[in-house]
Amino acid sequence: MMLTQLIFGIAGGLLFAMGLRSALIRESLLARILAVNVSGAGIFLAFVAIAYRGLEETPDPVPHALVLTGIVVAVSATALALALRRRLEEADDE
Amino acid sequence: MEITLWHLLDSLLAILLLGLAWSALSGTDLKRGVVLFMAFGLLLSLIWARLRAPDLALAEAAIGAGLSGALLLLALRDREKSENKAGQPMSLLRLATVLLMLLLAASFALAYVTAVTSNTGGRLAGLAFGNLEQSGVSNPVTAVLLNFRAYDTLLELAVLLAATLGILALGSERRPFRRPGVLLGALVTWISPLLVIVAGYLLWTGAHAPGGAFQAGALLAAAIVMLRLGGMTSEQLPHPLLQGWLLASGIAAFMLAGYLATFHDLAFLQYPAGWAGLLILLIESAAMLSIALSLGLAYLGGSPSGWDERSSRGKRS
Amino acid sequence: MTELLGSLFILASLAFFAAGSIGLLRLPDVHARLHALTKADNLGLGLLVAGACLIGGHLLLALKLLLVWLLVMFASAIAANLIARHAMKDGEES
Amino acid sequence: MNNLLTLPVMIPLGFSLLALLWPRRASSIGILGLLATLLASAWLAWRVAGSGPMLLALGGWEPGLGIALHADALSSTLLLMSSVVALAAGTYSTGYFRERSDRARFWPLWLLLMTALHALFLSGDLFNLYVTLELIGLSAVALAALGGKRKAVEAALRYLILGLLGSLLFLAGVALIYAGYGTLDLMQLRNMLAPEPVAWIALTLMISGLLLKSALFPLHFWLPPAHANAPAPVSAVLSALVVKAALYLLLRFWLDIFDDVVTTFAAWLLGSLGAMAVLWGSWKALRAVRLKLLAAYSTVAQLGYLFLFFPLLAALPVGAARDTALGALILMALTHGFAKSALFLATGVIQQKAGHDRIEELGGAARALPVTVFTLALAGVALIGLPPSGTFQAKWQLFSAVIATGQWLWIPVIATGSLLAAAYVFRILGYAFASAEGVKYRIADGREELPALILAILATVLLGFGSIWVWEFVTPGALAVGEVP
Repeated sequence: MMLTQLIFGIAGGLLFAMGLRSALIRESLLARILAVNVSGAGIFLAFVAIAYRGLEETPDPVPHALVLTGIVVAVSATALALALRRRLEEADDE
Repeated sequence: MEITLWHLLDSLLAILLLGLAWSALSGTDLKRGVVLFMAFGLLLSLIWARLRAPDLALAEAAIGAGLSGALLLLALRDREKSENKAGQPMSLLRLATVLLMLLLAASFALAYVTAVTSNTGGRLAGLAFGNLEQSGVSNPVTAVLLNFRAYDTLLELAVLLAATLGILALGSERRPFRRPGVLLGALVTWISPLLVIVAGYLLWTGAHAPGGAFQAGALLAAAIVMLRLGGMTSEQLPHPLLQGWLLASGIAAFMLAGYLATFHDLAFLQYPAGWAGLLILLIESAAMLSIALSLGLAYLGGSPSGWDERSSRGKRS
Repeated sequence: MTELLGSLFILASLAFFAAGSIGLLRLPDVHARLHALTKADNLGLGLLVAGACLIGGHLLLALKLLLVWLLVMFASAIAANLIARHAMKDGEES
Repeated sequence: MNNLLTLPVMIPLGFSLLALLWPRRASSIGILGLLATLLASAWLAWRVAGSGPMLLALGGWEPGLGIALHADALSSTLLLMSSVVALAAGTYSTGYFRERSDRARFWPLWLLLMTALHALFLSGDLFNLYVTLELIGLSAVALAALGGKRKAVEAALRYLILGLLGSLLFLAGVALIYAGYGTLDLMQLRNMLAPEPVAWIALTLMISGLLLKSALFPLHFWLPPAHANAPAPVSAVLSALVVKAALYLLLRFWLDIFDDVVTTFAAWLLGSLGAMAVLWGSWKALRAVRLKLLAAYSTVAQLGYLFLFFPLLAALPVGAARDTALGALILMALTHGFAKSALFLATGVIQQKAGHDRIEELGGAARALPVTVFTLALAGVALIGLPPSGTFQAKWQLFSAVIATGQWLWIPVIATGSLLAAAYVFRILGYAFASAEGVKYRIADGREELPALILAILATVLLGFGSIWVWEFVTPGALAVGEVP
C-alpha cells in the first residue's frame, strides 16, 4: 500500500460525504446539482487512487475506464437536471 | 513506508481540493459556487495527471470542468424560487448533519484503508495488460472501454441518448446569443476549426496514447459551444433528420459491430480476429459524433428548430 | 546543463505566477487585477513552456508546447478584454 | 453460444433508435419492438425453464476482465413480467398520447427504459449494474416529465436528484468492493465475499442506495409525487417495474451474492421498516383525495410487504419451507406489478374521460366506463389479497412462514394492512358505483381499456390459479447463477 493511495482515497471519502450532505440539506436546486457532482467526483477519486500503483508502475487501466464512463454519465445527468430546472422556471410564468 | 516530497504535494493537492469543494458547496452565492466548482474540476484534472491517468485528465478538463461548467454558467441565468433562501438549517441540526457526514466519510475511509492494505495485488490490471495485444489497440484504457468492457460503453451511450432525448422533449432551445463583438468573433472563428482538428487528432491517437472518442466528442461539442457563443442559431446545425441519425450513430455502430461477430459463431461484441483495431476506430468515430451532438444540444438547452416537425409530414423538407 | 537551465526557467515562472496571484488577491479593482493576472501569468506560462521545452529536449514536443502558449495568450487576451469591457459597462468598483 | 441473452436488451435498444429516426411511425415501431422483446423474453424463460441458468461472456473475454450476462429463473420471470407490462402500457399509450409529436417523444425513451430494465435483470457485473441503474433513472425521469406540467417537472427533478444519490451510494460500494476483492464479476464475488468490514460497509452503502430507489419507508417520500404526476402509462411502469428493479437487485445481493455477509439484525431492520411502510402507505392511500395518489401510496405499502419476507427468510433453514417463502415473495412482486400497472392505466382512462381523478367525484363512473371500473375492482382484489389473486396465495404462504418461524409480531401488521387495503379499494368502488353525474359517458376505444383489463386478469386469475406454475419454475433454482456450468 502507498501513502498516495491513502491520501487521495480518504480525500475521496470526504468529498463523497460532503457532497451527499449538501445534496440533502440545500434548498437551491442548482446547489444540489453541484453537490451531486462533487459527491461523484469523490468516488471517482477513490477509484483512481485504487488504480495508482506508484510512480514507476503503469496504473490499473480498469478503474480509469470506469471513471471515464462515470464522468460521461455525470455530465448527462447534470445536463438533464439543468434542463428540468429551466423548464420549472418557465412553467412558473404560465 | 517513507514519506517523500511527493506525499507533501499529494496532501497539498488533496487539501486544496477539499477546500475548493467545501467553499463551492457551503456558500449561498450560486455564481461563486459554480465558478469554484469549475476550479474544482480543473484541480481534479491536475490530480488525475498526478495519479497517472492522462485519459481522465483530458476528459475531466473537457467534460467535467469544461462542458459541465458551460452548462452551469448558462443555468445561472435561470431564476430559481428557492434561490434566495439561506439553505442552511438550524445550527443544532446542522451540527448533526456534519457529524453524520463525518461518520459516513470515516466508515468509507475505514473500509477503503482495510481494502487497499489487505489487497495489494494488481486486481484486474494483470489480466488487462495480458490481453492488451489481442484487443486491437495499445492504449490500455481504450482497450478496456472499447473491447473488454465495451458493453458498459454501449449502455453509457444509451444513458447519454436518454438524457439528450429528455432535454429535447422538454421544450425548445434557449434564445441564441447576440452577434458578438470583433474580438470574440475572431476568437470563435479561430478556435472552432482548431477544436475540430484537435478532436480528430485525439480520436486517432486514442488507439495508442491518451485520448479517444469521449475526449474528442467533448472537444467537438466545445466547438459547438464556441459557435453558439458566436451567435450561431440552430438552423445552422445539420438538418434535424440528419441530427437524428447522428445521435443514433454511436449506438448503431456498436450494435452492428457487436452482432457482426455472432454470425461467425462468436459472442456478442467479440471482434473477429484481426478486425478489432478497425472496428474500434469505426465505433469510436460514430460515437464521437453522437457525443458531440448530444452535448452540443444539451448546451442549446432544448429542441433545435425543426426537431418536432420531423414527426409531421411536409414541413421543412 | 539544459536540465538545470530548464529548472531555472521554471523557478522563474513560479515567481511570476505568485506575483499574479498576489495581485489578484490584493489589488483594488477589476482592471488592475486583470492587468496583474494576465500580464504576469502569460509571462509565467512562457517561462514554464521554455523550461519544459529545455527539459523535454524534443523538437516536436517544443512545438506543441509553443502552440499551447500561443493559444492561451490568444484566449486570455480576449477574455481579459471581455471582462474589462463588462466591468466598465457595469461601472463596478469592487 | 448464448447470444440469445442479448436480445431482450438489444431489441428495445435497436427499436428505440428506429423510433428516433422515423418519428412519424414511432408508435408502430414501438409496438413491434415490444412484441419482439416479449417473444425474446418468453423464449429465454422457456430455455431457462428447460435447461437451467444461462451465461454469456460478452466479447469472449473471461468474466472479470469482461462482462458476463446471466439469466436464471428469477431474472427471466421478471424479464417476462416487464415485457408484458411494457407492451400493455405501450399499447395504451397510443390512445393516451393523441398528438403525433408526443408519441415521437415518448417512444424512444420508453424503449430505452425497457433496455435499461432488461439490462439490469441480466447483468452480472457490479459496475455494469451501476450504469443500468443510471440509465433506468435518467430515462424514467425524462418520461415522468413528459407533458411539462409544473408539478410533473418538479417531481421529476426531485426524483432525479434522489435517484442520483442512490446511484452514488451504490457506486461507493462498488469502489470498495473493487478495492478489496479486485473484481466486479458477481459470480466471482459470490465465492470471495466474507463477513468482514469491507464487505459490510460496501454492502451497507449499496443496500442504502437501493432502498432509496425502491422507496422503502422512510425513504419513500419522493415516490408519491413522482408517480402521481407522471403520464398514466409512465406511472404504471414506474410503480410496477422501476421500483421492482431496485428490489430485484436487493434480493439478488441479499440472498445470493452477499449471502454470507448479511446479518439477522439487518434482516429484522428491513422487516420493521417494511412493516411501517405497510401501515403508513395504506393509511395515506385511504386518506388520498386523488386516485393516482392513492395508487402511488398503495405502492409504498405493497413494497413494504415484500420487505416483511426478509426476516422470515433469514430465520427459515435452507430447504422446502424457505423455497416456498421465496416463491411467495416473487409471486407477490409479480402480482403487484400486474395489478398496480392495471390500476394506473385504468386511472388514466378515468382521468382522460372525466377530466379529473378526484375519488369523491367518481359517481357515475360504473355506468359510463363499466370495463374500466371492472378493471379497478379486479386490480383491487389483487391489492387486498382476496382469492383467487396471486397475492392471496402469497399472503397465505407469508402467514405459514410467520407461524413456522414464530415471528408473530408481523401478524397484526399484515392484518391491518389488508383491512386498510380493503377499505381504500371499497372506497373507490363505493364512489364509482354511486349514481351521481360526476363522470359523463364517453366512448373509450379498446386500446385504452383492454390493456388494463388484461393486466388485471393476469394478476387476479392467471397468477392465482397458475401460481403453482410460478412456484415450480421459480423455487428450485431461483438464485442459481452460481451453478451455471
